[in-house]
Amino acid sequence: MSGQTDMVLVDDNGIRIDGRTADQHRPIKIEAGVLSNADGSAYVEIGKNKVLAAVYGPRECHPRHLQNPSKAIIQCKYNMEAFSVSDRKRPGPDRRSVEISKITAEALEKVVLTELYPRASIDVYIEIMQANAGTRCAGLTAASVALADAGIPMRDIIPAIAAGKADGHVLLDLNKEEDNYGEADVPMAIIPSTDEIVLLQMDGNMTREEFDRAVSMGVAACHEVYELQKDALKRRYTAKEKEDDSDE
Amino acid sequence: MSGQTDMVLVDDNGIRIDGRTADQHRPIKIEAGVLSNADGSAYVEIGKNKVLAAVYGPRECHPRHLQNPSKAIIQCKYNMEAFSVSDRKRPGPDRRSVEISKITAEALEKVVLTELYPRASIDVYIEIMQANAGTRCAGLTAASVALADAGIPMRDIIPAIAAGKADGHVLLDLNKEEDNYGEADVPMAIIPSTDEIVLLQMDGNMTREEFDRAVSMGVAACHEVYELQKDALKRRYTAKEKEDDSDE
Amino acid sequence: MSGQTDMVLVDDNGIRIDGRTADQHRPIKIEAGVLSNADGSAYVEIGKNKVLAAVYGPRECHPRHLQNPSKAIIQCKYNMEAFSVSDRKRPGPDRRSVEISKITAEALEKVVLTELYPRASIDVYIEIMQANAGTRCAGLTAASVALADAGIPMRDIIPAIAAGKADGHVLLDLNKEEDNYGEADVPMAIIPSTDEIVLLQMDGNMTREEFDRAVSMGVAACHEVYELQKDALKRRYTAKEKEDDSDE
Amino acid sequence: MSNPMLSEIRRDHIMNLLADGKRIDGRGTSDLRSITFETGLVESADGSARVKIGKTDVIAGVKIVPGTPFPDTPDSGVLTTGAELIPMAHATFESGPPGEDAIELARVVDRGIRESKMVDVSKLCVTPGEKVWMCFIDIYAYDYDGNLFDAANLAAVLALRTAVVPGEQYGLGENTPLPVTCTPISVTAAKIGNTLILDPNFDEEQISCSRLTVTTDDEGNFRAMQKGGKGSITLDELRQCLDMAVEKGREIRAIIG
Amino acid sequence: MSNPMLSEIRRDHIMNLLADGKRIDGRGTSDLRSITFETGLVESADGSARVKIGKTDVIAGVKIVPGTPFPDTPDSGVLTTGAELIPMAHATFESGPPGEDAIELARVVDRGIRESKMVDVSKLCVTPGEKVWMCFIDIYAYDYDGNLFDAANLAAVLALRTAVVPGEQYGLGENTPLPVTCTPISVTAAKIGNTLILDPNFDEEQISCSRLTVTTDDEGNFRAMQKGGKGSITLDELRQCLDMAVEKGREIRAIIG
Amino acid sequence: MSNPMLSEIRRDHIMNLLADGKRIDGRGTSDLRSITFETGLVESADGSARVKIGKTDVIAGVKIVPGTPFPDTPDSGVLTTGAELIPMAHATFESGPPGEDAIELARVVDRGIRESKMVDVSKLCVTPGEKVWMCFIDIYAYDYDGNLFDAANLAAVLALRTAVVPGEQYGLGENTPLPVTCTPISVTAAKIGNTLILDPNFDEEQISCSRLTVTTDDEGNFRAMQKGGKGSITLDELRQCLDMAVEKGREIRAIIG
Repeated sequence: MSGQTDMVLVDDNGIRIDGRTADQHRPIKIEAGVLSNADGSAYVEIGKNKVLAAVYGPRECHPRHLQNPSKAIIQCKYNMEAFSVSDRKRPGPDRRSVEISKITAEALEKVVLTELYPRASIDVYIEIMQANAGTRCAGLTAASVALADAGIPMRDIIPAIAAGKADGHVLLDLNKEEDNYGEADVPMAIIPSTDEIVLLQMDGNMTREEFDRAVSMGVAACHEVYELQKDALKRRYTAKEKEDDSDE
Repeated sequence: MSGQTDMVLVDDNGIRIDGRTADQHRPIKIEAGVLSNADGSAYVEIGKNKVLAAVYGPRECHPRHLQNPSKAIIQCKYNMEAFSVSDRKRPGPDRRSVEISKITAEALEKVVLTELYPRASIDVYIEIMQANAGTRCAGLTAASVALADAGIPMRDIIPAIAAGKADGHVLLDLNKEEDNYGEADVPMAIIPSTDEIVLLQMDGNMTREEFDRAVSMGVAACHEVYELQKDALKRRYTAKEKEDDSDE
Repeated sequence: MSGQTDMVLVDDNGIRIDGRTADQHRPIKIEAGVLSNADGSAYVEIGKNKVLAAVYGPRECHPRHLQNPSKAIIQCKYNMEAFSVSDRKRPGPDRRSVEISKITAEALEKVVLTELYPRASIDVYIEIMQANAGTRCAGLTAASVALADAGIPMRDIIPAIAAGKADGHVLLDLNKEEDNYGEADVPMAIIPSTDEIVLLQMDGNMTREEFDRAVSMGVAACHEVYELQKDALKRRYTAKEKEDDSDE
Repeated sequence: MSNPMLSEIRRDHIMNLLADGKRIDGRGTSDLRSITFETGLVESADGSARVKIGKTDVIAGVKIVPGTPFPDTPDSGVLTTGAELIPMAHATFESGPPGEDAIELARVVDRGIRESKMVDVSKLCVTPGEKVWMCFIDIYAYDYDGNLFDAANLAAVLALRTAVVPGEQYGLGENTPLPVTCTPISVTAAKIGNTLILDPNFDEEQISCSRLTVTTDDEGNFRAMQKGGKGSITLDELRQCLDMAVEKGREIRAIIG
Repeated sequence: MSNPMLSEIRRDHIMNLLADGKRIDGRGTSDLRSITFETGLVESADGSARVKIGKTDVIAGVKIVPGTPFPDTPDSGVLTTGAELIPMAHATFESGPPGEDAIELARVVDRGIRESKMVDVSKLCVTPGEKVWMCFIDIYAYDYDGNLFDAANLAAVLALRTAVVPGEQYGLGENTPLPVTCTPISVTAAKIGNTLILDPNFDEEQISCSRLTVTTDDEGNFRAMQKGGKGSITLDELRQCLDMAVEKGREIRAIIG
Repeated sequence: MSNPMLSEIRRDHIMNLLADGKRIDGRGTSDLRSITFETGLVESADGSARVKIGKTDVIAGVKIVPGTPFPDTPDSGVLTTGAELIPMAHATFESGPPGEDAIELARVVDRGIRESKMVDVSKLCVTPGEKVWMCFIDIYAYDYDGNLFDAANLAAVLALRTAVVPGEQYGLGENTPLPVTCTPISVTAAKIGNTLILDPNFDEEQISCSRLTVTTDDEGNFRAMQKGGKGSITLDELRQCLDMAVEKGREIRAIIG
C-alpha cells in the first residue's frame, strides 16, 4: 500500500473509479465442475481476476513423511501464471505464493472433515490466469467450491473477500488502482454459519474504528459470495443430474 | 537453422566447404572399451565431434519409484562439457540436454532386451568433449557400442547420423557451418536389420521430396556407420581375447 | 593471500598492527552451554570473530541412506550469516562453506567415540555471527566444546588455530589485514594429548623452514586454546551443579 | 491406471477395436477430436488462447517485453517458449520445475514456431544491439486427455496470431500487431501395435509405443518433426504420417480460419 | 514430542491449567515472558540486535549497500527481509532454503516494517533512478521456544533503529543513522481450545489451533496482521486480540525505550 | 565394495602387504603409478589436457572469455576452477550438482594454481575496471581409480600451460599464450594404519584414514596443502609428506617437461 497518490479514488458522492459504492463488490462469476480430470474444480471471476481451482483427493499422501495417521492433510499450491500480471512473472513459486498457499490450506482445514481420511492428502491447485487485486480471496473462494464439487465432506463452504481503505474511505473489494494507491488491504475469509474467521491478513494503516468497519463490511460481503458459491454448486448438480438422466 | 547467409556452402560442382560430396559423411572413428570402471564404453569422433559414452548396468535402480517390475529402465544423461563449445557452457543440464537425453534413451529401448532385467536400471552416460554439429547422433552411436561392450543383450546395434539441407542442397551429416547457415537438419537413427526408425527429428524447411531424399541418404549412411560400429566391437573382442590369453 | 601491499604489517620491533607479538593469539573468549534446545552448545570469540556452535545428537540419522551400521556419522554445517562479513553474503551454502563443513566434520571424527552409536547422527551446526579471519578454527574450537557440553563421549577436545606469514614474518593467528595482505595462512587443529593433526590446510607461499615454524607455533597455541576450552567446560559444569542444587 | 488388471483389459479392448479400424471413442483412425478455442481471454497477456481438443485443455499466453538482444543477432527479437504440466491437469503430473516431458513439449512447439519463421523477429528490433522485443510464450495444461503436442502448438500459434506488441506500455511507440508470417500446424500420430492413429487420447497414448509429431507451414512444407516413445516406426509408416500431417494441417487451418 | 502419549498428557495438563486461567510457566493468559535484548553486537553489520523472549532467542542484522532502484520507484531505497529457521534453533528445524514457516515469518515481519513506513526509504536515494541504498534485514533463530513472530519483529526493529548508513565505506558521504520514523511492534496471541493467550511458548504453540499477530505503530494504529493456524477465531476473539495488541505494544515500547 | 566380507578380506590383504612395505599393485610405498598425458586434444577449448595416473583418467579444459573484473581487483583477470565427479567415472558417483568431494577437489586444485600465482592475472586486463579475461578451468573425471587430486591438478596445470588467450575471437588483438609463471605440482599421500603411501589407488583410498595433499612450486616451496579424511597425521608423518612432496614434485615436473 503506497497511500500516496494525487489520483482521486473516491469522488464527492462516494463513488469509486469503477462506479461502485463503498460496500459493493466487483461483478462475481462462479462456475463449478469446469475440468475433466480433477476430482473437483471451479472457475471464479471477481472483476478482472480470473482464477481456476482444482482438487485431487483424498488420495495417497506423497511424500510419505507428511502423512498424518489421524487425518488427511490439505496441501495447496497457489500459482500465478507467467502472463497473469503486467510484467511477466518468472515461472515457479516465489515467497508470496508460498505464503498464500500456506494460509489458503490453513483456512480450508477448519471446514474439511479431514478426520475421515487418515494418512490421505487432499490437494488443492489454484491457477491465477489473470490478476487484478484480490487473487488470494478469489483463489480460496474457488478452492472451496472445487472441494465441494469433489464431493469432499465439509462443515461449510468458505467465501473470501477483501476490504480495505483508499482515499480515506473504508471500501470493499479493492480493485487494482485502489490496491496500488490506497492505504490498507484486509483480505479475509469466514465460515458463514458461525462468522468465524479462517483467513485474515492486514497491511497498511488503519485506526481501530476503520478496521472494525472493514471487518463488518467484509463479513457481510462474504455472505453474498457464499450465496454465489451455493448457486454455482446447485447449477453444477442440476447439470450433473441431466447428464445422468441422458445416460440412461 | 537460419537459412540466411552469403556464404557459399556448396560449390558449382556440388562440393561442400570441407571437400565432401552431398552424400558423404565426415571421417568417423569409433573405439570400444576405452574406460576401466564402466561396464561398457566407447569413444566416437565424427568430424570434429569428440564423444565418450559409458554404460553401467544392469544394476539396482535408484530412485526406487522408477523401477519397472517387468523390465529394466534405460536412463541416459547427455552432457556437454563446459569447454566443448565456442562460448563456455555453464555446467549442469539445460533444456536441450534434457531433451536429447530423453530421445536417446527412447531410441535405445527398442533394441535392448530390457525384459531380461526386471526392476534394474541400465545407465548410459554421454559426454561431449568437443561439439561441431551432430553430437546427438555421435552420442547415440557411441552409446550403442558401449551397451554392446557392456555385454548387454541387444536385438541390434543402433547407428545414427543426420541429413539436412544447405544452400538448397540435400546433404548428409551437416558440419557446423552447414548447420548454422543451412536450411534444415534431420538427425535420425535406425535399426539396421529392419530399417525401422528409432530416432527422428527435423527442423528447418523442407519439401516432401527433399525430406524423402534426406531420409534415404540418412538410412544409407546409417548402414555405413553400423559397419564401423561392428568393426570397433570386433577389434575390442580381439584385444580382449589377447588380454585373456596373455593372462594365462 | 595477495602478498602485495605497501602496508606495514609488522614493525621494526616485531609488533603487529594490533599490538601483538608474532606468537600471540588474539583475545579468546569461550563459553559453554549458551543455548537451551541444543544438546550442547558453545560461543567462541577470537579477536573480532564471533561464533556459535550447537550439537544435536546422537539422534536418528536422516536421510537414512547415510546411516552407518557400525558407528555414528558426524554431519556439520558451517554457515556464515548474511551480515557477518563486509559485503552482505547471500544466504545458503557456497563452495567455501561446503568445504569447511566437510573438513570440520572430518577433524571431529577422530576424537568422538562414534562407535558407541551405530546408525546415529551427531549434527554440528556452526554459525558465524561475525567474521574477521580465522572463522573455521573458531568454529571447530566451538564445536569441540559444544560436543563435550552435549555429553558426547570423546577421546579428547580439539583446539584449532591458524598460523601464517605476513610481511615476511611467521605469525600466529592472522587478523583480517594480515590475512588479506599477508603471504600465507595455515589453519590447523590437533589432538592435544598426542599432538596429532586432525585439520591442516595451507595456502600462500612458505619455505620448508617457515612452514615448520608455523606448525610449531600453531601446535603450541592449540595447547593454550585447549586450556581455555577446558576452563569454559569447568565453568559450565559448576554452573550446572549450582542449578541442580537450587532445584532441590 | 493404478489397477494393472483393469488397464490390461482396457488395453486388450482398445487393441481389439483397432484391429477392426475402430477406436474407443468411436473415431476412425485418422479422425481428429473436436477442436474449440478462445482467443484474447487473458487481458493481462499481450496475446492469449485457450484450446480444447476433446477433453485436453491448454492455455497459452504471450508476454512481449523490451530486452537485450543476443550478441550474435543484434537486430532480432527473441522468442522463448515454456510449458508446464501442472498437477491440475492430471493426477500423474507433479509440482515442481518442468520435467523432461514438459521440456520436450515446449521445445517441439518452439521448433515449429521458430523454424517456420512464424514470428518475424527482424521486425522486433527497437535499437540494434541494444533493445529488442522479447516474446515469451508460456503454456499451461489444465486438462490432459492425450495429444498435448497439437493442443499446445495450436494454443501458442493462436496466441501469437492475436498478440499485440505493447509499445505504449513501455513508451516505445504505438501498439502494433505482432508481425506474423504463417501458421505452423503440428499433427501428431501414435502407433499402437501396427496401427497408426491421429490425435491419440490419454488411453491410447498409454498403450502406444511410438509418437510422431509433424509440423507443416501454409505451403505444406515440413518445418519440424519429433519422434517420441520407446518403439520404432517403419519408413512406410513415416510416409503415412507425412501425408496425414499435410492433409490434417490443412483441415485445422480451415477450422481456425 | 516424539512420544505421543507424553505429549497427550502434556496437552491435557496445559488445557486443565488454562481452564483455571493458569499457564504451565506460571503466567497469566495475557502475560508476556521477560524480554531482553542487546544491540550493536555485530560490528560487521550496519545494525544488529539479539532478542530473547523467554528462551526464544533471535538475532537480526542489517546490511545497507548501494544498488539499483526498482523502475517504478526510482527515488526510493529498497527494503528486503529474510528469515532462516536454522537447525541450531530446534530439533525439528531442517537445513536448506527457507520453508513456508520461515517465509511466512519473514513476510509478516517485513509487512509490519514496510507498512508502518518505519524506514524512510525516500531518504535512501543516492542518484534518482540509478543508485539507492538497499537495506537487507536478515533474521536467524538461535533458540526456538515459541513466538518467533514477536521476537523476530523486535530484533529487526531494534537492528534498524540502531543501524547506520555506511556512506564512508562506499565513498558516498558520511555515515548517517538510518532514517527511522516509528517503532512497529507485533503482539501475537494463540488460541488453545477457547482461551486466548499472549506470547505462546513452544508447548502452547504445539496445541494451539490459531494464531493472530497484530502489528501496531506508535499511535496504536494497525499496520499489519496475520492469522495463522488451522483453526478459526471469532469476531469477539479478534476484538480481544486487537485490544491486547495495542496495550502490550505500548508495554513493549516502554521496555525497549 | 558391495560385498562386505570380500572388502574385509581385501582390506586385510592390503594391510598385510603393507606391513612388509609392499602394495597390491606391486609398487613400493612411495612409488607413483605411470603418468601419461595429452594436451590440446579439445580444439573448442582454449587449452586442454587429459591425464592418466594409472587407471585414473581426468580431463581439464580451459575457456578464456572477456568479462567484468571484481570491484576490488579492477586490473586483474579472473580465475575459476570447477570439477565434476560425473557418474561415468565410477559406479558410486551420482548425477547432479557437484557434491562436497567434487567441491573440495576443485578448491584444492584452485588453491595450488592461485597461490602459486601460476597464471599472471595482472596481464589479463583489457580495460582496467571494465574488461578483463576470465579464465575458466573445468575438470571432469572419466575414470576414478584413486588420487583424483594429483590427476586433476596435473590436468589443470597442463591445460593452462598450453592455453591461448583468444584475442582474435573477441576482436581484442592477437591470440597470445596464456601468461604462466610456474608449474604447481601436488603430491598426495594416504595413511593406511601407520603407513604412508603415495598416489593411492581406489582400494587404498577406501581403507586409508587420512590424506595429505601438498602442492609445491618450481622452487620446492609450499603453495597449498589439504589434509583430508577422518583420521589424523602425526607431526613426523607430516614431515615425511613434505619431503616426498618436494622430491616427487621434482620427478613429475621432469615427466611433463
